[in-house]
Amino acid sequence: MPEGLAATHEHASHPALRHHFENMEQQREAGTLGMWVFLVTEIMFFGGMFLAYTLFRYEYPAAFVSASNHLDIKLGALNTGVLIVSSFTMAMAVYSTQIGRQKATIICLILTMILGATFLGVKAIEYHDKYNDQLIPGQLIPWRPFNPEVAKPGDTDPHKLHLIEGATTQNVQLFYWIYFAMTGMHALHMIIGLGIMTVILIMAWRGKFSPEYHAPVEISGLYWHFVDIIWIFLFPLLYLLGRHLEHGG
Amino acid sequence: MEEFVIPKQPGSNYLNAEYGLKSWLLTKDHKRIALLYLGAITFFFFIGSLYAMMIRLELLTPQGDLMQSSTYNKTFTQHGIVMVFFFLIPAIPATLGNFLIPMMIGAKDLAFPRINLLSWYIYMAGGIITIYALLAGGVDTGWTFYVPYSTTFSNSYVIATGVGIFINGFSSILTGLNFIVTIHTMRAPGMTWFRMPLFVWSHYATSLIMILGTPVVAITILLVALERLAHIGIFDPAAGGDPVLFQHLFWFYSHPAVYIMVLPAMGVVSELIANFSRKNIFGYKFVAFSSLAIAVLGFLVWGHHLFVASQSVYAGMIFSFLSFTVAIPSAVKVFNWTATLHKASISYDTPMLYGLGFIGLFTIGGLTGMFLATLAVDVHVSDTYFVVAHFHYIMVGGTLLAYLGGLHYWWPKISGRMYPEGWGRFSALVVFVGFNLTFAPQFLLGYMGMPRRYHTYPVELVSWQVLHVLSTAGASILGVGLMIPLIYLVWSMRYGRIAEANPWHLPGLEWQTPSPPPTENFLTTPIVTHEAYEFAPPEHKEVVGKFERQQPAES
Amino acid sequence: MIFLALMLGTGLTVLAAFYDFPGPLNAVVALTIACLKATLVVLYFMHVRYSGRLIWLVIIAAIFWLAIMFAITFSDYWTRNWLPIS
Amino acid sequence: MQSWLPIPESASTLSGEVDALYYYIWGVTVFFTLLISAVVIFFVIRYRRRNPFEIPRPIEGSTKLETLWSVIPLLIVITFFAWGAKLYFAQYRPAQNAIEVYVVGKQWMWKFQHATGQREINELHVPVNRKVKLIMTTEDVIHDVFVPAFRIKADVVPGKYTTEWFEATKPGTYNFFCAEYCGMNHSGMRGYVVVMEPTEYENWLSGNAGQTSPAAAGRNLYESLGCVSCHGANAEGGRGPALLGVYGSKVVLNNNASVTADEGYLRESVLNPQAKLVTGFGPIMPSFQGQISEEQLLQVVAYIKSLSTSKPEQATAKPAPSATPSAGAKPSPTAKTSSSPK
Repeated sequence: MPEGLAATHEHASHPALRHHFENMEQQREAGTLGMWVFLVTEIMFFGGMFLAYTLFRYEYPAAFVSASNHLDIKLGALNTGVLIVSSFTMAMAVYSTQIGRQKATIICLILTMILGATFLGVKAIEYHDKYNDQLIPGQLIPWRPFNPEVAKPGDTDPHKLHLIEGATTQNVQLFYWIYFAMTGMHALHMIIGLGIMTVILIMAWRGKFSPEYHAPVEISGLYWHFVDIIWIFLFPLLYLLGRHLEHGG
Repeated sequence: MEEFVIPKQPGSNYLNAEYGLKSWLLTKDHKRIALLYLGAITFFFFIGSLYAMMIRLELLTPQGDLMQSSTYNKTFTQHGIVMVFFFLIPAIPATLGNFLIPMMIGAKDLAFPRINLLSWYIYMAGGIITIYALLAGGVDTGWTFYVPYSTTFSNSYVIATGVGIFINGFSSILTGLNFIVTIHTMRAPGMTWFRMPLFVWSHYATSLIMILGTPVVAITILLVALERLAHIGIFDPAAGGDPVLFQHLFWFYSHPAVYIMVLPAMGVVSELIANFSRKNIFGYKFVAFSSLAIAVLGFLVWGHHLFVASQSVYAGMIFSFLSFTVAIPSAVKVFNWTATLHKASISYDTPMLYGLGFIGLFTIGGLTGMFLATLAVDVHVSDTYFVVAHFHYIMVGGTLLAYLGGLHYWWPKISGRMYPEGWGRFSALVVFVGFNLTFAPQFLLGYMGMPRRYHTYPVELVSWQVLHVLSTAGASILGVGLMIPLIYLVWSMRYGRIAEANPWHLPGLEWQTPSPPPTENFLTTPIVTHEAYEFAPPEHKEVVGKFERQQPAES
Repeated sequence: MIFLALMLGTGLTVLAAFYDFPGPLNAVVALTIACLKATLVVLYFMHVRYSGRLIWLVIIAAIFWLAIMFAITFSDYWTRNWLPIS
Repeated sequence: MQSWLPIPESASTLSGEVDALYYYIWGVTVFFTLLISAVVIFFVIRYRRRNPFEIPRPIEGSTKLETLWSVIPLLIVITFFAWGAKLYFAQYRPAQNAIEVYVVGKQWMWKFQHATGQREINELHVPVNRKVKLIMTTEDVIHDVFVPAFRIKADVVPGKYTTEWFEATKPGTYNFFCAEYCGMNHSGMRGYVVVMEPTEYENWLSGNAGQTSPAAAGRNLYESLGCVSCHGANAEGGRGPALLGVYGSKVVLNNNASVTADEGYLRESVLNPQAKLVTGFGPIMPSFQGQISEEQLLQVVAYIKSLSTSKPEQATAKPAPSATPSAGAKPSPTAKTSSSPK
């Protein structure tokens, strides 16, 4: 498919065309492929953590269920919704650029960023809850080490850790370690995403994009959707699995 | 060959297009970035070699008389880290690959020149942090960072080193990404997949490993650093973690990483063998696909590093079998190179000497790998000098020789000057002899039971010491052999004979442009009409073989 | 506007996912829904449905390698206790 | 018996076969290396460039040839694989009716304890022609017990038990090494396996007797740690499950799964009792993590194992109350001088 592509000379060279590409089509294709290849490395990056998660879930099912049940499912679900909507607005931003509606693009981008920030805000609340419940693993916060209060049978205080049979706080700590590693890494990606969005927004504001040249919006869209997909997997794995054993077992 | 009228030397080339430090540090030209890498890599190679000499000197005697145990441990660790992460992995891809891939496929540059420059800066940042760790006190975990030693027990700069390697990993990812996209989208008109030189094929396979494996080791090293910081225990059995998980994650990358080192070398050797015998490679498609096969199968075999690590014996069996399968594509390459020489016209130029040396040493390196894949023998030889000898045959005998061969081969194109041929041949010989003397004794040492990473060994084992003395003697010769090219290559940059555009009279695209090439590589975008390694005869009358001309394909 | 319907659909699956747990299958159910959602995002939001073969290849490669990593690592852990103890 | 070949002494029942396999692969290696070198050298001389302008005739690949040289190596390596795998199982399948020795590695020394109570540091005395099984763990990092003369090696991993076994065929003193890098004094973490004639070994045993056997020490711990209160004074059970005869049996868990009660399971049940509860028992046992050292844990495990009747060698445990005060047993000087130079 790329053969001969370079040979077909573009009508007039676009100002955004870099010198080493033959035409806009080649440049766009290189950019898109580049982002996809980058996303592959991201998949493998998270893959290592997913592997650790799966392994320890396999070895310590009870502790993982107990720890998972302590997470706030409402906030988790809310965040899932927020991210999916943001993915949608992002898709709309790409669509608007393609048909050349600058104003719609800008609105969609701003919406996406607001939603992204909302997600991070909710995440911060969740982290703070964990901080209060002394669930931040190990000595990560030196003055507040991992030391959750374990609930006695019958106690329904949601701030205490409800261990089901076979669970130990030590293995619960392992869950939280993975939880913070994965969601933290995900949040970091969100922050980077917001940075990219800011740049794209400025470019859109200055009218850099047109139906002929919209690759940057499209490519950052790919990144944003990818971050969404990671969360789509994190949510059930961290929050949902074993929820049916809550307070029972 | 007559399709290409080699252009006259233009006034400007990539070296003299701009001047000043800034023009180098901010360059987006893949050729200049390759030279930046070349400088940095040579520097790291020098550091790594220094450590190697210290190791060899210490092992001359069974006692630890040159340095203390802790110093020795840091020495071999730093030798490994510097050589693996800062020399072997980037050596060929980031220098020769960076320089040549766009030229070989007829592109003006890599797809993402700015990312290319960024990858060099990332490499340097990782390198500087690592050097800082080495200077601040060093690291003593072995380059493998096995837990729980690295997370809990080591008192050295593990975090700083880990961060250095983590950062360096991104440079590798970005290089791989750039190559893949370039090869997919930037080929010149008429440059079909099966017209690409095998060098490009092997770099494509290498890039696959880089983008698929590196992120896994990045997250693993990051987890080690975090463990060390917070002591939580994902790898620590005392807290419910699992040290063997670390080994799985680590080798998931680090075994394929071996192919990151050796696949580009195979690519270089394919070029050398074909071009210096003026023949097309025997079974081009087989060789091209064997690169991809190695890249895929290379990911299935990491568990052969864990045969004695309390891995399940059944998993060991699977890994053993898969390890043998990866030997097949490597064997195919060796046989095909050999067959290429049949009825060829072989010249004895320095690059070819390195290429031929590679075939021999890689054969030994590959075949001794069979011992390690064989479960019962591996139980005896794993973690001994047998392993050390084996992978040095692949890394030094393979990668380093190919790197030197490639550097000599493309030196006229890179620098615009010829290297001194006599010195080149002489040093190739010295390197070959020194190398074998260094590492062949280590095979014997390993089977006799000498464990690796040993600072001292039992005094009563006289034969061990004899072998160590031989090895150290060889290392000295090897060291001299490596200094010679360093000196004459630097010398030739200024005083060497001016190189023609195509000093070897070869059909590859990179030779159809002035030496050194202009900034955009070609004066006009080339249109490719012939297969790789097609040696056209018309301007020569004395043709030995009958030559059948290929129809030029559609462009 | 296919996207809007799609988004509502995904939203609904979330709701379904966290109230409805049919016994031991809940891991399978949760993961299937997650995979479905991911597939929808990939196919439509990321335009893969309309992309060339190359992009498909890239995605398949990623999934394939992830599968390698999981499958082979677990081939170790699952068979750890298969040997008789004495 | 010293051979001129650069191989270590061959002194176990398996070492001969490992060597045979090793020579077989060497044969193939040497053959192919010579073959390829010879062909390359021949071609390089025969087809050297005689004329700067000559162009050889291009070649096509030959699928037939290429298939041939893919399939032949494949067949050869399959023989390596099959033989290697068969032998590997022999190496790693735990031995039946073996003398058991408990091994604890720590930076940077090896501690051995015989089932009969003798303790040694960096030296291991064993009888010739008897199977010896090492049950190994470590207090800190990963170590590895490697005895070149027996061609055995196994990592010693924190948090679990690994085993290896050998049957020495020749009396003598053999080096053993730690083969997994473990920190500063890694290369000092080595010692000697002293293989003795049976009578000599008996002498050695009685000369170093008087130390509590691990099972007896485990019994003491069983009492002092309060295990008796739930598992019963004679391990007959009570609030906790009975331990009589539990070792080696299939234990049904309260989630209806079942596990074989091996050393690893016993270990886990002391350190993390909630993980695999025996069916019918509640999660009432506290964890002993941090309250018991690796050596003590091995002793408790040894005690529980001694409760299983299927362990005949426990009967030979000698509780001889001799007054020999040696902690790390010294080897006999004769054994040391007869060391095997390579």
